[in-house]
Amino acid sequence: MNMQNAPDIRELSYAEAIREAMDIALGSDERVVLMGEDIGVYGGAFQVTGDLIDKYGPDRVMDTPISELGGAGVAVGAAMTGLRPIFEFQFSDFATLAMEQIVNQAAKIRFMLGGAVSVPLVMRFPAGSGTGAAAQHSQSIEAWLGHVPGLKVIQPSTPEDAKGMLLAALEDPDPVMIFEHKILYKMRGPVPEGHYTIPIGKAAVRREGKDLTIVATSLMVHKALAAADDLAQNGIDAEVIDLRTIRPMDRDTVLASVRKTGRLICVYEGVKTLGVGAEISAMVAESDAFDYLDAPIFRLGGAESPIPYNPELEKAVVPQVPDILNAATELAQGRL
Amino acid sequence: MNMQNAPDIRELSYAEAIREAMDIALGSDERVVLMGEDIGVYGGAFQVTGDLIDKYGPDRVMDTPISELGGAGVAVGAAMTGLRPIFEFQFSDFATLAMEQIVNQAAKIRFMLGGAVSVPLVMRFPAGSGTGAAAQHSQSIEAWLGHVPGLKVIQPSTPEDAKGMLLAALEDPDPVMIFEHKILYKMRGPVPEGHYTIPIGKAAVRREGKDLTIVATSLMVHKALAAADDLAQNGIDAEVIDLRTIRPMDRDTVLASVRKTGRLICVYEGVKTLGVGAEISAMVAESDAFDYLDAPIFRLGGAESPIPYNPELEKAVVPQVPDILNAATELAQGRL
Amino acid sequence: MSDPNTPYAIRTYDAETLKDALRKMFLIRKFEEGAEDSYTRGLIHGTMHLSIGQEASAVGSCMSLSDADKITSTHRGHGHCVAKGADLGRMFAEFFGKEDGYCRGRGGSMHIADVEKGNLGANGIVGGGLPIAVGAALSAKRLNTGAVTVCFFGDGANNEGAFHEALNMAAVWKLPVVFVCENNRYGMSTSTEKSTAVKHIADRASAYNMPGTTVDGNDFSAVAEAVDTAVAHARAGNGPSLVENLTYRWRGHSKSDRNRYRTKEEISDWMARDPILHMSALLVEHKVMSEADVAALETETAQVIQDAIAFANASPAPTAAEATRFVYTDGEAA
Amino acid sequence: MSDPNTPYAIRTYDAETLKDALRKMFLIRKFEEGAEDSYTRGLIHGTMHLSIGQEASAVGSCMSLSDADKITSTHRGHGHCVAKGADLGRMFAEFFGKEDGYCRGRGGSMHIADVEKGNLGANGIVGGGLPIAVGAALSAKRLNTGAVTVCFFGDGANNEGAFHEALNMAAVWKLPVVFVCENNRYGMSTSTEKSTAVKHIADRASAYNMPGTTVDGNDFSAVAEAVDTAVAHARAGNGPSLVENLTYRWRGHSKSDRNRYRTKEEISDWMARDPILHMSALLVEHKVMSEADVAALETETAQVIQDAIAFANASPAPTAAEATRFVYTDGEAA
Ligand SMILES: Cc1ncc(C[n+]2csc(CCOP(=O)(O)OP(=O)(O)O)c2C)c(N)n1
Ligand SMILES: Cc1ncc(C[n+]2csc(CCOP(=O)(O)OP(=O)(O)O)c2C)c(N)n1
Ligand SMILES: [Mg+2]
Ligand SMILES: [Mg+2]
Repeated sequence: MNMQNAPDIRELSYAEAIREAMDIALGSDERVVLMGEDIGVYGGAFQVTGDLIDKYGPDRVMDTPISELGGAGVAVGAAMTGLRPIFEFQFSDFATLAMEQIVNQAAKIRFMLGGAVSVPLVMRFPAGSGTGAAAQHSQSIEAWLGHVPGLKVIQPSTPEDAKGMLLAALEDPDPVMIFEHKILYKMRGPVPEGHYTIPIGKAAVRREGKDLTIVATSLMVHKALAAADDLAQNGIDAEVIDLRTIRPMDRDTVLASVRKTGRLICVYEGVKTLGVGAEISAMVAESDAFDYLDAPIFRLGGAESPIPYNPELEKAVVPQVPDILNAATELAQGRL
Repeated sequence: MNMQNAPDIRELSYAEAIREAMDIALGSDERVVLMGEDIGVYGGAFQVTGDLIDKYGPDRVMDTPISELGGAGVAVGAAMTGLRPIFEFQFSDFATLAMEQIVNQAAKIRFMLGGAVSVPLVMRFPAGSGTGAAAQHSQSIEAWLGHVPGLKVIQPSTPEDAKGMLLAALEDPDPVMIFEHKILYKMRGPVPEGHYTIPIGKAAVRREGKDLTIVATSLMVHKALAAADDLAQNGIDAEVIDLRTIRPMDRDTVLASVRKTGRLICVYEGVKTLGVGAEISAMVAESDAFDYLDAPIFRLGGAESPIPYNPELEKAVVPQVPDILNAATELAQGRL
Repeated sequence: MSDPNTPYAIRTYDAETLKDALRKMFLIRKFEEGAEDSYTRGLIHGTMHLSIGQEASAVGSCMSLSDADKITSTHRGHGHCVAKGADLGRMFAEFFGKEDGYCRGRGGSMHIADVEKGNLGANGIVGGGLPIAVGAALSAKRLNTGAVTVCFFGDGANNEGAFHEALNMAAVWKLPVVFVCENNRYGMSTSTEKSTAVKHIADRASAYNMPGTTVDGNDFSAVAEAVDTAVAHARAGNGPSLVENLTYRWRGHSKSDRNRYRTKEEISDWMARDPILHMSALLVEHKVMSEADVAALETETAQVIQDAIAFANASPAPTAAEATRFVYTDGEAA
Repeated sequence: MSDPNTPYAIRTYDAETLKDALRKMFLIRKFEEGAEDSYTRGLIHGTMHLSIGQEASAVGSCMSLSDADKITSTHRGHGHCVAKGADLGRMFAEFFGKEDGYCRGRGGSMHIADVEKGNLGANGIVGGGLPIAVGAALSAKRLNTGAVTVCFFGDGANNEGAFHEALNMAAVWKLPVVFVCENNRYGMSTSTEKSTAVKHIADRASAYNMPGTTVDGNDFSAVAEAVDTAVAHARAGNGPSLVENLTYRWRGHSKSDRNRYRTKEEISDWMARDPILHMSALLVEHKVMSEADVAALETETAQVIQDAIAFANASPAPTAAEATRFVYTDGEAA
């Protein structure tokens, strides 16, 4: 893991970092409640809430029935009337049941009411493939919510960001959707103690480089960094940007990098067509950075397919380090 | 309306053209059933089914309870077991309630079952703004479904296409989602008699031109054509492409045009960020047509906002003819 | 007044309260007639759902609510809004898409809310308000505000999954919420017989282990008695209830309705059971008001509507430059 | 055999049918033990939901179904699949992600289907199969096939909106479908007491005006009687029913379960009520089989499982080049 922070900071897993953020929030603000399926004694399907119920009890760490639409709606109503719910979908796939409340209600209520009320709601979406759980438990739907004005959509890729951005989300007066890649939950990294926030809407340059820009999201950030190390050995100096926020997207950081490198690859796990990389690409292609482009903008996204069960097939449908390496090499050498 | 067909063909409204397609389907295939809310004696919220119930009865033209998720799921199950349902959402906004069945089931069942079964299902989504129905009745969500492998997603813009593409959808063994702009329902145009199909996946060049390419969808095709007429008077010769299908997108037609004109504007009503235009732009930016681009790729999409009620505001948040005209003029003159 | 044959409303409320209730019923009727008239004259953009004929349900259901209590409303929500104490001028202004409207012209008829009075808003999504109401009740319970939420919804909405999920959660968590179903026999064109497997929506209360009552929704006193009881039950910490008000909408579902799904006779039968006439008669019979008082009230409320329309007409329209304001709170001036 | 004290199963089925039922129960148990073993040995990728302890529910519910009849199944669906006549080798092959699997390795345990035998598939979405089952019943009714659909779902699923919408539509349209709730007391870690406002899921049948029955789901005969009755009701054109089988899963929800939500005693109490022992005892008592026959059957089925595993191991894996095959039908070789 490529962290800016001093090495003496203790390490936590991504899941532990999120739990710590929720612990701080529950401890310091009585309005905060956690809601979700099996987040109580079970500790959550991915053990993110863990034992928080033992500390805060079932009124603060609420197990909901298996009722995603209703549960999300309860969270919306609660957020409108004084609570600060953090709602966990057990898998982001199940949020398909709750799109009505997320998109028609949470995202629009403030606007539709002319600013008369806000909906300070945080929702957490364990997302992505790699666990062998097949097509209905492995999707990446962040592009959908990124398309919805009124929402903010983030995808932290490190434990430090996971904690700091969740705490930022809780301070945000509007609904914030957090996509957490399941494969990241066990990844460890340094995490500052206590309360701190990392701003929503700011990308992070994880590696500076001059030959090409790789903009990646979530788990793909780590694959891009691994590829960049290999590329360096071949004399190609890649800049790796962790987008971190899908909505609102950090135009400035991405464009500055492209102006410098002249080449861009977008790496994301969601389906390529109409995925996050489409927006990154289009944002660059319509900007003044277009004039700096020395090559087409390459997108490396998920295959045009649901996620298969068989592990080899499952790997084949999302970008892997060698795919990034190949694409970057071709692009840097002007062969794309 | 800009039609390729002979002028002596009788004219129908877009809604009538769809109804005629459904009439032909109901009349020629006993497996076809229509399902939806108030599509029976009410004739549908937009009078698209009209009086079909009088001809085919309530077993073929089925009023469903107000149960979008369940209704969609019933359609999926029926399609898996021998029927050919055409399911109408009363407004596309209400499909947010049914995303689970559309995305997790209809789109994936064939894949998840290794090809053991298909889901020949047609769904119709009255979409878009302009009716003063405000934020929960005016959205454009075609980009969401365009992001979902397993679905085909179309947006016919003329009565002729509406009929021919619906009949093509019915012959398709896989689920086809049809987005129909509500403002188009009353638009009239020539429609061939009898059964014919217009292929899914093929864009139409509605106007040839050499100076710039405008790729537009649905209602925006007509706005783009109006703008193109004005542009012509200013000596700018725009090519207008009606994308017609969002998934799978007609790469060849778009790229050929861009290679010719070197300039591209994407015009679509959905929210700009992560909307259909993002994919059009990215598809071009990653292709060999990139080398032919003389200017950044301009996107004219919906504002980053829900649709407001007030009619002036409502107009302000989606592209209008003058917006297209201005953008095209700037682009053609190299001022973008 | 303690004669048990005396209707609940007469036994329970003082004269001022009863007059105010009738006044609100007049205001709802006249607001909607004014809205209809404005619509016909082309002043209104969009659609409109009128609740004329259902006034007793709206007003009767809000009798024991204070401004601290909440309601969630529906697409057919003008009545609820007035019943909860809204200003008619701001309602018309919203209808006209003006800056003085409750939503500053952004929401329109289907989204009118009055947060200060506890109306969390109409909703364009059938059933959309049901879980939101449960969320408001959860806030009340957790934050110990003592507030109760009344959740209005239609017979059509009772077949949405949201209904099931919301009622179940409210029951499991024993939340202070009252589900008020306004059963006007149709969801758009679809009758309850064709859409709903039970005769009465309140028959479904047993599936959530909560009290369920069906009352004549055109009888103000019956509605008030049922909902007051349910509100008291909720307020005492005993959890949710389901009350079904049997009523009828005189007008079409919206302006595009051809009324092919019902008969003229059915409509006129129900018009003969006008909830306002019924309420007026009750108050006259029990000498709360004279016939002349009622007539005066009618005249007074007609004037309120005229003034409200004038206010709305005079209100400025939002400017296109502000079309995307209010999407996010950040950087927004309060 | 006409003694009314004789259990339903003994009165109703011939010896071969009863033996086959017990055989299927053994196969389910042993399939899952084999699956568990493979999982422990790292042969399985992904997750796994075992139904050990629930075998009577799966087999008893399919007794009066032919291959033309349909079922929809759940994430905990191995039992349903075997009960409906699946080949164990192809099931293991799917579990192992192989080309001979029912889904050619694309679906895995959570999506196993056997369309030829009428199993429309397990489902990864809790409640996802409920409306699909209603759709299959609609096809049967419209196309006059005479088929009935049995829809399996769990107690947890009963709180999904899909449950409500599906049951209501099935009832309104009088469709030939039987909703079989396998109430094993928990949805993952959440007990029905904590999640569900009624004691028994079948108590909700009245909200859909359909028959509802709760039976001992570990008693094969009781399950068969209840579901056979409901299937006959559906087949006769009388519409849907809801049957609730009270049962228990011995294993954790999935492999990651720490079992913190239930006691060891509860688990062992239920293990003492083993549906296979119960069924074996019934058949021995009524002289359908001897104890030796039962033992032989157990040995025989253990061998079937070994062969099935060997078949699955030998089956080729799909190749990455075909990763995106089967997304669309077009251009797909049959
Ligand atoms: C989720 C959803 N589905 C459908 C509609 C379209 N629609 C608006 S009102 C209505 C009928 C609602 O019936 P009911 O709940 O009985 O209320 P009523 O109109 O009778 O007051 C329908 C179908 C909608 N707005 N939202
Ligand atoms: C829509 C949805 N929500 C949540 C889950 C996660 N999940 C899988 S199984 C399960 C419990 C289901 O309980 P029940 O219906 O009782 O079935 P059981 O596991 O007890 O057989 C949950 C919460 C899911 N797969 N789908
Ligand atoms: Mg109604
Ligand atoms: Mg269970």
